[in-house]
Amino acid sequence: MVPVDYYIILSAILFTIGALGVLSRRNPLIIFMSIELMLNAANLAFVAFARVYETFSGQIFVFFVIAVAAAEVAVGLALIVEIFKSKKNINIDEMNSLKG
Amino acid sequence: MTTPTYTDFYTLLPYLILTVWACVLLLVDLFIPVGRKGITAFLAALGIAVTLGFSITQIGAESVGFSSMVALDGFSTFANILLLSSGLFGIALAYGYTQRFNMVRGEYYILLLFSVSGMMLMAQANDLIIVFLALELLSIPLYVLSAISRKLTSEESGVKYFLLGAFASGFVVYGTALIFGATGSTNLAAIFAQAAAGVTSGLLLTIGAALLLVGFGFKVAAAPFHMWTPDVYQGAPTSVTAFMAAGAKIAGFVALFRVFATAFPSLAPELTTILWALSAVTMILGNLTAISQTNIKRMLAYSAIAHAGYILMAFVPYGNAKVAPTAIAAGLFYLVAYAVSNFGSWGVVIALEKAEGKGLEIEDYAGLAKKYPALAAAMTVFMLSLIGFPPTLGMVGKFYLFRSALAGGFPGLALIGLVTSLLSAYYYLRVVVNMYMKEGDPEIEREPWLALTTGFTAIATVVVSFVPQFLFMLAYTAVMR
Amino acid sequence: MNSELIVFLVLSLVAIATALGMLFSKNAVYSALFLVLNFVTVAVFYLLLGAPFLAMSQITVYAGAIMVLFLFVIMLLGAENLKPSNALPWQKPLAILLSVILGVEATYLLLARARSSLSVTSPDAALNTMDSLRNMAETLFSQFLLPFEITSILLLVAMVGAVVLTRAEKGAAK
Amino acid sequence: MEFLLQPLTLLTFLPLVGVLVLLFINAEQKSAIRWTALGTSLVTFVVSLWVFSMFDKSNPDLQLEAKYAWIHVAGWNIYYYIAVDGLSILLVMLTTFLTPISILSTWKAVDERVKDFMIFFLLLEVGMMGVFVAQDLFLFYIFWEFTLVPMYFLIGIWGGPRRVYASIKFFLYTMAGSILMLLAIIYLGIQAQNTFNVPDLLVRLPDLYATGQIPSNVQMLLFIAFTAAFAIKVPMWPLHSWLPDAHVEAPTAGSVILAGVLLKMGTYGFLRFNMQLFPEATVKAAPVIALLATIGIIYGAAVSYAQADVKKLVAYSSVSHLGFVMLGLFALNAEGVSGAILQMINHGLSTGALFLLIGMIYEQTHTREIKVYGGLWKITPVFGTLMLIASLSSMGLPGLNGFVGEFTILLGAFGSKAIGSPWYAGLSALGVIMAAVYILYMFQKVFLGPAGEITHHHELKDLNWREIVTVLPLVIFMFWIGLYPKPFFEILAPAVEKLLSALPL
Amino acid sequence: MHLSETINTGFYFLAPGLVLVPLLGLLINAIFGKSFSEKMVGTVASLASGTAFVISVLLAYSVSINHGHTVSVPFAEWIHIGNLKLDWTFRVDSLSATMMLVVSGVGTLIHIYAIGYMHEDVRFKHEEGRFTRFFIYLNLFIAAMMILVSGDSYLMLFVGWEGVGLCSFLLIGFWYEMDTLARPSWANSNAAKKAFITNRVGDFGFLMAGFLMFWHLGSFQFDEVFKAAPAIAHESPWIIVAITLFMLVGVAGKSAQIPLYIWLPDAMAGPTPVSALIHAATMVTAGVYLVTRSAPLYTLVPQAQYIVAMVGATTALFAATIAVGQYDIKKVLAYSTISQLGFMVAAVGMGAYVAGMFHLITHAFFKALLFLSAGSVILGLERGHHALAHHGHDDHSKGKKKEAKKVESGHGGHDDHDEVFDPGDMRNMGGLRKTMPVTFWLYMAGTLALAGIFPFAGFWSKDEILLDAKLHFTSIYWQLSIAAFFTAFYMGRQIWMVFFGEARTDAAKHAEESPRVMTVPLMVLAVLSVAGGALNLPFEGFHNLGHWLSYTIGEVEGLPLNLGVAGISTVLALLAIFISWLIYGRNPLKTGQVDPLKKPLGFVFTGMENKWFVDEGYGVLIIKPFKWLSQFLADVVDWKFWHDFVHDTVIAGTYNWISEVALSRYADQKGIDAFFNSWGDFTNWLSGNVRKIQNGFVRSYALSVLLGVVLILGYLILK
Repeated sequence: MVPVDYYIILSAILFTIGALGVLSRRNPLIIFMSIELMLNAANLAFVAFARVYETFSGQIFVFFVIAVAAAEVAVGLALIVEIFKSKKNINIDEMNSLKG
Repeated sequence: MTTPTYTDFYTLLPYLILTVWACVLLLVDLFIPVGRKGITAFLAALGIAVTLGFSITQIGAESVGFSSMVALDGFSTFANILLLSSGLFGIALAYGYTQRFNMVRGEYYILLLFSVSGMMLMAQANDLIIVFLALELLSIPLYVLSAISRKLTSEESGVKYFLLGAFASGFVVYGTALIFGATGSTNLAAIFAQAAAGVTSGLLLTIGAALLLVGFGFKVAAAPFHMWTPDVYQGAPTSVTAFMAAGAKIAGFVALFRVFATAFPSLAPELTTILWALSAVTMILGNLTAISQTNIKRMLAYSAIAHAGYILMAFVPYGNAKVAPTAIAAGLFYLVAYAVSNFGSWGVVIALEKAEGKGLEIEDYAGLAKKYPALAAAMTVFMLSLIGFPPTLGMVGKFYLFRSALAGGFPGLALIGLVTSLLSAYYYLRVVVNMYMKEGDPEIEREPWLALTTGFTAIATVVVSFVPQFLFMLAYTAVMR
Repeated sequence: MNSELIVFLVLSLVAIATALGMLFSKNAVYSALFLVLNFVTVAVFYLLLGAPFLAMSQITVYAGAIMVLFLFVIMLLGAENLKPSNALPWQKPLAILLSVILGVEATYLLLARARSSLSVTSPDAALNTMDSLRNMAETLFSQFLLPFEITSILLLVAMVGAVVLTRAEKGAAK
Repeated sequence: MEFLLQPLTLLTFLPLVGVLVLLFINAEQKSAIRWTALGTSLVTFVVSLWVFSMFDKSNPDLQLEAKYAWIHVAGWNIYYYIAVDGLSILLVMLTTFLTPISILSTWKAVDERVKDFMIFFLLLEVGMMGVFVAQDLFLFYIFWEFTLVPMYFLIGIWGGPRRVYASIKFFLYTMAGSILMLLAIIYLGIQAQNTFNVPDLLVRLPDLYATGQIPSNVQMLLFIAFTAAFAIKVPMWPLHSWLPDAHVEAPTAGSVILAGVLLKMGTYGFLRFNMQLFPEATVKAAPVIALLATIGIIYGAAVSYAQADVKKLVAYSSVSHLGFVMLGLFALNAEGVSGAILQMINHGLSTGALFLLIGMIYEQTHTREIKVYGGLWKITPVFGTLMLIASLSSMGLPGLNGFVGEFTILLGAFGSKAIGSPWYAGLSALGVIMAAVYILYMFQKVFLGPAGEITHHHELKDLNWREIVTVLPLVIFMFWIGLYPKPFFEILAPAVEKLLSALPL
Repeated sequence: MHLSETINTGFYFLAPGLVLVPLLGLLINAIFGKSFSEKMVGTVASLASGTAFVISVLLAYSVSINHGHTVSVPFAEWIHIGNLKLDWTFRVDSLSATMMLVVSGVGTLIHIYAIGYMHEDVRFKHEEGRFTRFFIYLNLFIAAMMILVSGDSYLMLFVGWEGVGLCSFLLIGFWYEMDTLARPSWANSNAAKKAFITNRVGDFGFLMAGFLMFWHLGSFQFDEVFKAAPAIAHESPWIIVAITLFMLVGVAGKSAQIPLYIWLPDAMAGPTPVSALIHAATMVTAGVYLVTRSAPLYTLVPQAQYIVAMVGATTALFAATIAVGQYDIKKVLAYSTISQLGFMVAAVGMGAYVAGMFHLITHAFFKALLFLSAGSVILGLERGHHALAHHGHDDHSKGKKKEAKKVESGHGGHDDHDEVFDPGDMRNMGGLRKTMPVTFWLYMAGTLALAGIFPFAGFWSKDEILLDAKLHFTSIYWQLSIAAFFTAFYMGRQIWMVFFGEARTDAAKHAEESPRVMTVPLMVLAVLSVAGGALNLPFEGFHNLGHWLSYTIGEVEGLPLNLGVAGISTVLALLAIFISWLIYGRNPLKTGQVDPLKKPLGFVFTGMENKWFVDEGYGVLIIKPFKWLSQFLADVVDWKFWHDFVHDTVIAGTYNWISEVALSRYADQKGIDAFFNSWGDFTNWLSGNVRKIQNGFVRSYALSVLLGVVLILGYLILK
């Protein structure tokens, strides 16, 4: 018997860690990974709730999230690779020619 | 296993047509030689036009389909028409621009079609799953399009847009999870029913809704989720920016309207204050920061942020059943006004833009009126419309917006809106000052589609302001279900 | 305290630890590997929660495909380590502060205010059968047909996008 | 077609025909452009005479109405509703009268971008007339704001060295005022079941006030909101800071229209909207407004005297003169209000003439500094004589128009129950002395005395026929109103009486 | 209407002609003047004025045959609003008819005189239009003055009142580009402006009186006001007091009483006929007329009457002292005029309306005569000077003047730092009795009348005032008597200095007599000055004027001749003349000699000479502070505070306070950005910081998003 709240708390902690990663890391790849972590945290919550309600729809939602994450990864990595080709560097802090 | 019925297809017909068309075009494009990508543009436009035609036939139709995951109603049809028109304008602006800046690619138009289809899906979404997927479907092409010119700034804007967009969609997913947790469903109607029944944990639902709001706020560029906007708008190719500024904003707002008005009216007491604050902060921040801009793309980006605030204002009283329909109708109306002026002004920007990002400083507009009086006049009309000055559509739109804010009992918000409009006059007028009151020798590109777009939007901005009732009627009936 | 709870707590600690590991690793490769561990842990949670199909998907798609892609790109770009910079000295403290606040808020809201009385029982054997998988598939292809199709389009778009971004266009200025 | 042939509609939008024609004339054909613009404005004037001939003086109500449902959807009852009554017909006439005169004055003065100039000018005329005829608040607001646009360009493109500053300041100041008014308009509309047209509001508002649906403090707030817009436009002290800039930088024709008509939009707004829609608040606020008006009168006169620039002097004198108008309006008695309305016309005539004349000499010398002139009368007697008449009219010499207005205003204010004290009128009458001080100072330093620097070194020419024709109509009206104002008062009287009878005095 | 019928009923219908005919003359001259000869212009103007005189006569006749009934002649409606009913209505009664006769009569004579004078005026350089303009102004003046005297309401009176003020302004500033000595200067125009503004101060009082009248008595129309007044006076007398005292301010302005008399001496800058017509005979008496007209009001409030009388008496004495110390022939007359006006105001203040009016009439005769004769003297001197200069040099006028200065450089006087020959300075005269005999005799007639020597007109009228004063207010009587003494003294001084002794300059030596066109009108005036007393002799049955005016102002008891008063005044006058002979006549002034009074009187004479420094006082007390104030308001309050600080700094500054201004990067931007140039580093620092938030870093942007989330959740917690 694990209260569902525990799962939610866990997912919230993971989500927060992911957010912190986005905020604090300079490597876009790690930022990206942090985002994946956030999505994972959300997925965990989803599955937990799905368990509570005993429906599939929560699980299926997670399935779609995973698929979308894959799509995002494809585009995201392509972008990062591209910008590396141009800049020879992927430090996100150096991508600030646009500002003000 | 059930097979989709006719109703299912009919409900989603515009989206389906456009998606199929885009997929087919993807193949066709392979056989179109590089030098003649104009054909792709034409075919893409044709696809949108065809879809638009279907969409128009659907005015007044109402149905739900695909396990009530999507809905067809006046609201979605209104949004579809608006989005498809935006797509047309987007193509018209892109046609010459891509040629001029040496970025002619068939995929440009195909991605644009997909993005439009995502936006339409967003408008029709009746389930949070669809909302999420549609959000991604409209976003991913935009990420790519932002980076498509492959200049450094363009790529930078793409990466920024992408990372922040993904970050924001994380909140959407988490919010959806919480909503699911609270109600056991992702279907908007079911959520509403659950929430109304009062059996769920209200707070969980509220937090979920708030996190959804973050996601939508990001898409429509509401403060404090707006910060990507200026950078992305500036860095992205101008034709993409124009499309993005209108399309993404419309899609974000229609989804916001639908989701919140359908699923969360019961949360209004909590959410109203948040919406109020978002709207106020967005208007203030957008307008204030715009003042100091010297680059017209950035300035218009901040203007876009500010306008998100204005439109949000219409949405603040969404929980008040008496006011909500007119308020949301006002929001829709203003979206139209904004979209029209937006395309027009970006059209002018495109006309003046030079390679290597030259011609984008506001000073570069000096002397425009003397040399190209029609273009300057059109730009003046757009600027006035964005300020909310008669005789333009923007003025009528703002009138409605402020009215709904007042009717909803938010005079403070209306006042903030008005005062920030005054602030905005200052930076919009700066463009006018440069065009009319300074000496300069600007050069413009003469492109037929560009001219057509600016001309059409300018005339529409003025003329429709005199006969706005049909538009308002459309918006109003769209909302009244 | 029952065994399930103990398992949960242990796994939770692992998940949080791996997440933190990802967060604090200087080397991007380590980060990626930590994340893979995290994903695997989460997959175990899925199993605990009666979602074996998702657990499998998680491991194959996420831990497998996606993270390998990540690692590949990291290696390709040589982006394991970035030169230290002190561009935004206030960013990190502020970020940590905000995250802590967020965590506290979330915990408070979820534990103290939005507490649901529901709890999750041990894995139901019935759920982990082929029947349940079939049921799920049926649901997926009937009720969730549309999202499924949309996802396919989405993947197509992503593919096209990736190609557009990386392929040098003939005649296009670079 | 029936819609277009309605007299007031026709009148209001007639200049647009000229605009359309101008759009198709090559910008290089300056004289064709000038004649087209002048012709349009003259035709408009003739049409306004026709409209005037149909106006029934004895009728206190709105006349020549055109009322069409405009935006009538879902709780919106906005009408295209235009009409005139005794309060506005004279201002409409003033507009159509001053426009051709202003256009004539630009014949030589504006030589660059003539086409744009004329287009903006005719658009401005449409806006101004719309303001005076609109009877629906929404429509009014549109016209009201719209007038800003062409004027903004007139100042900003054809103005003096600091024109951009002045034009933006003009725009922002006036827009700032309008904002609060817009808020109040919308609020009114919501409270009165989505009605925006003034006659309907006048029917519904008393109930709303009586039942407390609009409590009296809210009424006061609404009054203040409208006041914000109008007071800036007037401009009432201390909101006048945009005026000297706008006037000094504006081209002559712009100054004429600005002083002649645009400022009147503010006072007219008080008359038409504040006083009718918010009667209790009007009565309550009368002493405060009278105080501000009095300060404005004295202050404007004192500041005028210290100016080194002729145009600026006249600009500040407007602050003083419009103070009189405000004082008269808020005397809330027949004498004061009628006098104030007449004074609006008078100020348009006399200040308009002053700006015209200053513009004419400026064309020759390109300076407006008072001290470089002197002894001009000797060289340009006709100019001097016309200037003298305009000056005397401006300082309120009996027999000329200014006196009739100022006298009735002061008389009304002196015995006003609403203001409640004769001191305001007494102090304001000091403004009459001060008017003599600054006007005579200006006249003396420019026209009398020994020849100044400019007068000495320039080959100055007296006014030519075109210029005389430009000013002469104004002069004729100055005498007419001064000697025989009866026809003008007759037009006002019924409407003013009706207006006042509705006030809770 | 047949003529015979008209003769029986009256010529009232002609009343508007009083105004219209001069206006017609004006228009004719204004429109056709260019093609007219000088004579023609003068004739037209004189005819217009003359016609007005004829109409006046006919109207007077009409009044007399109708037993003095007051008749209102409506002409047109003017201002009708609510209770306010103002019409252009003429009032014909004995009082207004008297004034009409004086104004148009004297006016016509002066018109004729001016034809000659203006032609001869040395400043007149045959400028096209100038001559015409003069007569246009004169006609305008007649018209305005007619409105003043014939109006049926206070407001119509006020119209004329301001109208004559305007004419006064125009005519004082007739030679606007020079000073009285024809040097390029602001002096004349300053004098004109001063006159107008001072009069406006008076008009302010008039307006206030009018407002009070309307709101408390309900009308501006004379009869209605008078009808309502007694009741009000009973209830709240302060209202009537206030009305009458405010009216006194107007009177002081127009009739040059303390404290507003200061403009009149300066008004001598106008051509001499103007001085005679406006600033002696007609316009300045408007105040006296006003008080007389308002007799029913003044009678109700003795306090106010007393104040009026005191003002008049004080002015009479005060101005007389100044006249003693003047050298300019016209200035002496100007102060004399102020003094005599003081007599009149004192008289009407005491309720002696007939005496006041009587003195008004006689004064019009002899003061016009004196001024015109003075003009003749000045012209004579000019001619002499001119002939001399012409004789010596064949240069054009400017050169002539320079040379003339050298010739005249020897003449006395303290104010000759600019060496221009002043033909009005009595120190430049002397012995003109021989060269200008006609003028001399005419001048003598005027002088004796003014000095109040039996049986000249002035004697009768002045004695009547003195007698009234003796009966009612002793203090005023003594003041007036002393003033009369001074009057005789300064007139004597003038006669001795101007006409007797030896010529002190070459110009005086060569002075020539004036032409006929000038002297004939003077003769008429001289006759009137001599015999004018017959109008109202203090004998039973000879109170003609009193009887005549009683139709209008009510029955006034005609006072019999009081030998005591008459004797004392005559003796005083003769004594004064004798003293003046002792000082000035016995030992005529030599060229360059200082005034013999200066030594014995010391600083007192300096005071007289300098008009008791009143102008300077006003300058320090009123003009300077006003100038300073307006400069302060304009520069500091309006521009620096409202315009620059409030608008540019506070409003526009705040506007950009938060957002960055791009000053650092676009410091050289002109125009619009110059808008913002004025604020300090602080605003730059602040605004720069806000813009810095948009720093281009993805992480920071994400931070902003998270901040939003945190805030929203925080709100939900706190809610």
